[in-house]
Amino acid sequence: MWIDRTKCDGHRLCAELFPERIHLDDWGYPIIAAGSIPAALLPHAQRAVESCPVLALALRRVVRQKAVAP
Amino acid sequence: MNNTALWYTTRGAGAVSLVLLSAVVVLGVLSTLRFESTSWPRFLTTGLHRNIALTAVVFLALHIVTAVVDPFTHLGWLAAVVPFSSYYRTFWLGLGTIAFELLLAITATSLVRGLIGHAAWRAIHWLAYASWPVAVIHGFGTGTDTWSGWMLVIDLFCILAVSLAVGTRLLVQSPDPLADDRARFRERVSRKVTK
Amino acid sequence: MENANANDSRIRARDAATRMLNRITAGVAFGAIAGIGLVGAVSAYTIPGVVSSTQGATAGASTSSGSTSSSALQSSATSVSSSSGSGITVSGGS
Amino acid sequence: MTNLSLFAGRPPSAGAESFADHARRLGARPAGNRALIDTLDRSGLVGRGGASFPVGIKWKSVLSRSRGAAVVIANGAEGEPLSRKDQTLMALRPHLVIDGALLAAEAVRANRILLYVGEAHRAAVAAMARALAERPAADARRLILLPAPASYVAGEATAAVNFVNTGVATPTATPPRPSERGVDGRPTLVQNVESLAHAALIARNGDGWFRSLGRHEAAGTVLLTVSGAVVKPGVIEVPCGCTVDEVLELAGGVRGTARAVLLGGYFGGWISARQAGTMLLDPKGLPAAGGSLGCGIVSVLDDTADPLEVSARIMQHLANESAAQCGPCFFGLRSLSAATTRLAGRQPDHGDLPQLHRWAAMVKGRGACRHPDGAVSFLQSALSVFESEFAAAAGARGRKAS
Repeated sequence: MWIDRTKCDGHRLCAELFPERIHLDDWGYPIIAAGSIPAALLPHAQRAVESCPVLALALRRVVRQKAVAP
Repeated sequence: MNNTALWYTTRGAGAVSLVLLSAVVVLGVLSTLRFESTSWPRFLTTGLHRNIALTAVVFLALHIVTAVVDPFTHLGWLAAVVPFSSYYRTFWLGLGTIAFELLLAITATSLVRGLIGHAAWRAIHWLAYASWPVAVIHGFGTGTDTWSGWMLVIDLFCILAVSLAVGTRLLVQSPDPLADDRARFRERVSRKVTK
Repeated sequence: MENANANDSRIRARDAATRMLNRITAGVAFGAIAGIGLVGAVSAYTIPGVVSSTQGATAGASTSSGSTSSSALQSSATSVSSSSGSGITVSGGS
Repeated sequence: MTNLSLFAGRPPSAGAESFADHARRLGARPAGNRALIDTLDRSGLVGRGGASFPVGIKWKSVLSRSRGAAVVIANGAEGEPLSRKDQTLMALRPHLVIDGALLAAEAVRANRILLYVGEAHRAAVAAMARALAERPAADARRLILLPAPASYVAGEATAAVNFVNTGVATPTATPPRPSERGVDGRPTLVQNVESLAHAALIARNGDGWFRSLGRHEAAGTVLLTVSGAVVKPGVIEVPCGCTVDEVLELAGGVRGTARAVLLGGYFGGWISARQAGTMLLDPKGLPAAGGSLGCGIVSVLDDTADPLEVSARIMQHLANESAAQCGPCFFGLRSLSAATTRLAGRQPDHGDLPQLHRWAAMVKGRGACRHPDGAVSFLQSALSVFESEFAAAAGARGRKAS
């Protein structure tokens, strides 16, 4: 799960919809747990992404960490 | 379905759509105000806004289809698509067509919000503030039941609810807690760039 | 431990609110269908009282087009006469 | 210093080197090409803007996407308040920077070069403008001087790109990185001016020469800004791999007794004086030793200053420099700065010290750019180096404060 911090305005919907992986910091901005999201939680993750009023969230397929282009 | 039933359905669906659309506008405004309580999370507001909007589109479609197929008004499909092309009550029906087409634009762009980006979506979503009043005027102008007491009550109730919501929205400053500081900083690091 | 509990309660709140969202949506949809019926009934009942308005009269004419229901017929009977000669009435009758 | 390379030639008092002097001293500029990138790779040159990223790798990744339409931004914004080295370099050796920018453009096949120079650095802007005028028309046509707004984050790579694109010098989220999609959507190389100047010399003298300048396995020289409690503060060029003690000696020695050294500037961190002395100043090696050369700041704190007060002032500055784009950065740094200030004033709220630790961990990694991370690692270094001072301050009011 990837977030564009410059877009996020702290609407909090993602934390409401995906408490399994997202909670809020002391100022109301989401803290997203690291790591990939198991298939069972994917619908919730998707709902959180789609509900973001400012489209700050995105789901990215996990790619094996590639070294910077040689 | 006989023609009387069609006519009543048109009127009923029209009135119901007005109520639904007003609810959608109020919910939309509430969501920008970031309304919430312990038993009412924010996503409930936006979720209802979305669901009721889609419901409203269905009932509007019913309103339009029943009006068009009603042999009495003789509207034809063209009038449902091209504003002011109807022979019957040209002006008032034209407003209805416009309101519906704006609503379709708003709905369609919302469904593909992820593809068109937030800025474009938001710009188009502002049309809601045009679509709703046009729909209300259409209702007043063409509504068969406009001057019956119960319809007036519905109309006034909808107008009151929406103006209350919009008024609050105008009075409350941006709920984004970063807005002011961000604007100040951007001002500080902005220059005219000639490349 | 405390954290896990807080998380559980947030998950429960999410699920409860989601159910509420679905219930309200369904309620609104059914309410809207019922609303059409109600509006139809009420307008059918109230129209005779408001024929003085030209618009009400014109619309009332349409109800006459194929209807045999008593109240509608009654109302249309008066309204057609009041707006006879208009193009609309002609089309309604066709 | 024996190993001067960037500042070889006439002394600083002579002012900016003219194009004629520059050409006479160093000879004609060779062409930039793919072979130069390999040479830079072998030279071990890493970026001097703060992140210490290998220059050869960066150029290669831009070249791979370039298609002849890449953009080069020579980054001389230098928004770090304690740093003077970029502006000094541009003021004294502008043609070295321009050579480096031209070489980079040729090597990554770019057709536009922007010289992004902090508008507050008047001498540097003037010297660069004059240097451009001295250049042959063929060179000057490809170069544009672009004054950068005076702000800490304006020098961040995405902020520089955003400034060129929109006129607003605020960072943007990555990906895409500038090397992928930068100015006008084209691959963009944002390189610090000192790195470019080094590249201009490596192109002439080879990678072996550059490596031989350094000590203890480190390659080349580095510009440092020495400040604080030293006799002769200023910008100096030293071989990479020399010790902090050697640097302080070059700066005329410490005034009084050193308590700690701020290494790498606001984005680096405090190191206790005892530990710092023998540390090797090597951009690649320092992180392993728990330090960071950052953009080359060495600032000495003597034992008469209050380290908490100095740290609080720096935190206030960093909090004010948040672009207010990302909530965790803006509110986090504001909270951290306020709590640090309360502790420095020996008037802490209940639980300020543990709260600092908690917030620091909470903010880290949660900005679009690295501004909050830098501020947090600076604070964490303060919390560890001045642990006893912080503990005493926390106990100043209310026994249960920590």
